[in-house]
Amino acid sequence: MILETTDLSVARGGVTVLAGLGFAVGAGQALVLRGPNGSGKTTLLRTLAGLQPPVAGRVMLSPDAVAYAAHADGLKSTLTVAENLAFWASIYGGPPPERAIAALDLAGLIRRRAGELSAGQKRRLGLARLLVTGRPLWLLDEPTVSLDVASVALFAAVVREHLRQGGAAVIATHVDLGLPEARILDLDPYRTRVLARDGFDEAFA
Amino acid sequence: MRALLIRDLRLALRSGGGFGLGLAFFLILAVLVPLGVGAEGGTLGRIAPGILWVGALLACLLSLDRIFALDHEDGSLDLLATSPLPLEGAVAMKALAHWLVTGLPLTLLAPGLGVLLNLAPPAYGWLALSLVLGTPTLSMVGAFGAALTVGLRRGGLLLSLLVLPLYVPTLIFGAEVVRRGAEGMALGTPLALLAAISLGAAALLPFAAAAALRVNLR
Amino acid sequence: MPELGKYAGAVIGSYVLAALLIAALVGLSLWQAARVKRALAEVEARQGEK
Amino acid sequence: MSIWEYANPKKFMQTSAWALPWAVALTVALLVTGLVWGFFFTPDDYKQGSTVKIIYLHVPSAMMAINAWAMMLVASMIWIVRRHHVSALAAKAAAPVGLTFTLIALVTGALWGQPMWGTWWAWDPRLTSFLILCLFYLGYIALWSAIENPDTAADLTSILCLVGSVFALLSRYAVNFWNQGLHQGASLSLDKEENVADVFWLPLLVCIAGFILLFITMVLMRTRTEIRQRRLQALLARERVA
Repeated sequence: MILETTDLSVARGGVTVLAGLGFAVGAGQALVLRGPNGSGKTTLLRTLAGLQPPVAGRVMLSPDAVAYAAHADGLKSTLTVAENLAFWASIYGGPPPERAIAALDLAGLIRRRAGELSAGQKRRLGLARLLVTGRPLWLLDEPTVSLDVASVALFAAVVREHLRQGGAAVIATHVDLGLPEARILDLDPYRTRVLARDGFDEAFA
Repeated sequence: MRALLIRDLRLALRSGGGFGLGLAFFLILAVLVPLGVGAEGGTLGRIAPGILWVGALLACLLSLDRIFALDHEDGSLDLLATSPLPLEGAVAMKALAHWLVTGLPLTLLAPGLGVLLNLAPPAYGWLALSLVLGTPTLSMVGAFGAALTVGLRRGGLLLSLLVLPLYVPTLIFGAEVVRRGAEGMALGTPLALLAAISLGAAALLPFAAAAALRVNLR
Repeated sequence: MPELGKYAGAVIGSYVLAALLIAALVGLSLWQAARVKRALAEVEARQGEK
Repeated sequence: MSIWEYANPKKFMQTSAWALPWAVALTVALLVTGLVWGFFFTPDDYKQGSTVKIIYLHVPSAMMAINAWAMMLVASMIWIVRRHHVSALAAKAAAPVGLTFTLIALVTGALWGQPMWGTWWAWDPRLTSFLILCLFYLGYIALWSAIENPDTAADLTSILCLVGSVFALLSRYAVNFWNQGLHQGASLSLDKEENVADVFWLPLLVCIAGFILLFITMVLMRTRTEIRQRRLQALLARERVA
């Protein structure tokens, strides 16, 4: 298993939003997280990425396995497409950017500054970053926002290729990605609206 | 690590504004002080070490909030925190980048402004040396303050309030070196202490700043 | 009243200012304490009804 | 039974509710005794005249201004290591008290300095150090009030307190180095009581005890308020969730 959780609870702003999550993602598998806005998809992904501690339960994964892609792409608008990718490639020590550029159809844009790209092009650049990390587990938060139909298909192909090479992905999304092989995890049954106990609500009732 | 340094330097150069403003502020200050104090050379020469050091400090303060705020806004701070780069290293590199684009130019500019302020001739070398040794602390302490206030609206003003008291030892020793240099006195002690503070800050503050960043990203 | 001599202003001033500062701190703390206590009682009563 | 039980909010509220009236009574008794004794029943110093009476305010408040920061440092470390909420809240509660003591020390120092040194403000190392300490308190309080999430605020202020302590010490030595001042050396430390004649010494001791108790009382009271505030927030959050 690349990622495994047991009885995981995550909190946002002191409120436990998801509890009792136990799932495993192995090599070649993709897990799609579904749930309405505010159900805790982003919170769960941030917890898996290690940005915030879980309220309860355990996340088992190798910290060297994760590449996280958030709502914001983390692009520098004054750097060119090539420079943005090269930066992340050298931070992760991953493969050179050529393949990523080809896979997400960015070849015509590499000399442009990221600030001059359209929203969809920026998103594609943000996703291309995943390929230069060389990490097996992708944690993707709404990856298809502002992508057109053709780009969504392009992205699905990229994910499928990643899985075929033994990678894994956890994807929070509303749209159909065209990845029929992906398992779907509906977060609704795990939703809670319990305050995370910090001892003050019951302190001296 | 080097990639992050190069990226930050490139960003600073391309975005213009921000970091250049500090230098312009320093220059303006050196012009305004004689206009306010009077052109009498003796007075100016006596207060020049202090003015130059205070000016360098304030100029440095101007661009501090940019160290992390920009990366926080566009999401790259989250990505950096989940990257294989240790956050402590990232903090140190960002502080170094900040120093290279503010502290270092300030150091180079300061002797020129010393002329405007009628600084005593023997003090020029000491001015440059004290700034070289002292301004890295300003950047490192500033990075710590920026890490504390990174997620806050109106963090800029708070940042100044938090950071200025931490600048006191550096300011005192730095200005003291220049003052003693101007008067031809022995200045080994303040110089050594200035360097010691810089080394201590560079060794320890990245850990404090990274801890603060992790809390803020939570 | 003791004879304070020429320094009366400084001495009495010190005592008055220190008293004012302490009074301000105590007053502020008491006011905050009362306010929070009242607000908490209100919310507790409201939640107790449910 | 371990001392950490008092870090439980409920236990703390119970214990402090019992202790607070005693602390208030003792504080008032000691402060009134010490200050009345010092103000009315001590002779003038042959050199400083009646201004010697200011030391009954100046010395204890200066001591407590530093001790309050030390207490905040300890409380912050307890929060970082053991995550006891009460500890973090006690540090928060102590900051305005420490700031008040710092201001009293500064004001009385200036009033004492005016007749003695002929100027309200001298950039004397000790006065300067207190001015810097004042800035540290202000920054600490401002950081607490700027952050909404209470646990985040507790973490960040604790880190600031730790780093600030190191720099406060550095500043102290830097300032000493920068200007060897006019200030008297420590006119009292417990083993050097011969520096001050008994007539001044005894009421001063009472005043010091009074200020220590004033600090404890205020911190207890303010910590109680902070705990109630946290409980209030928790209850309101529960209402929003329900």
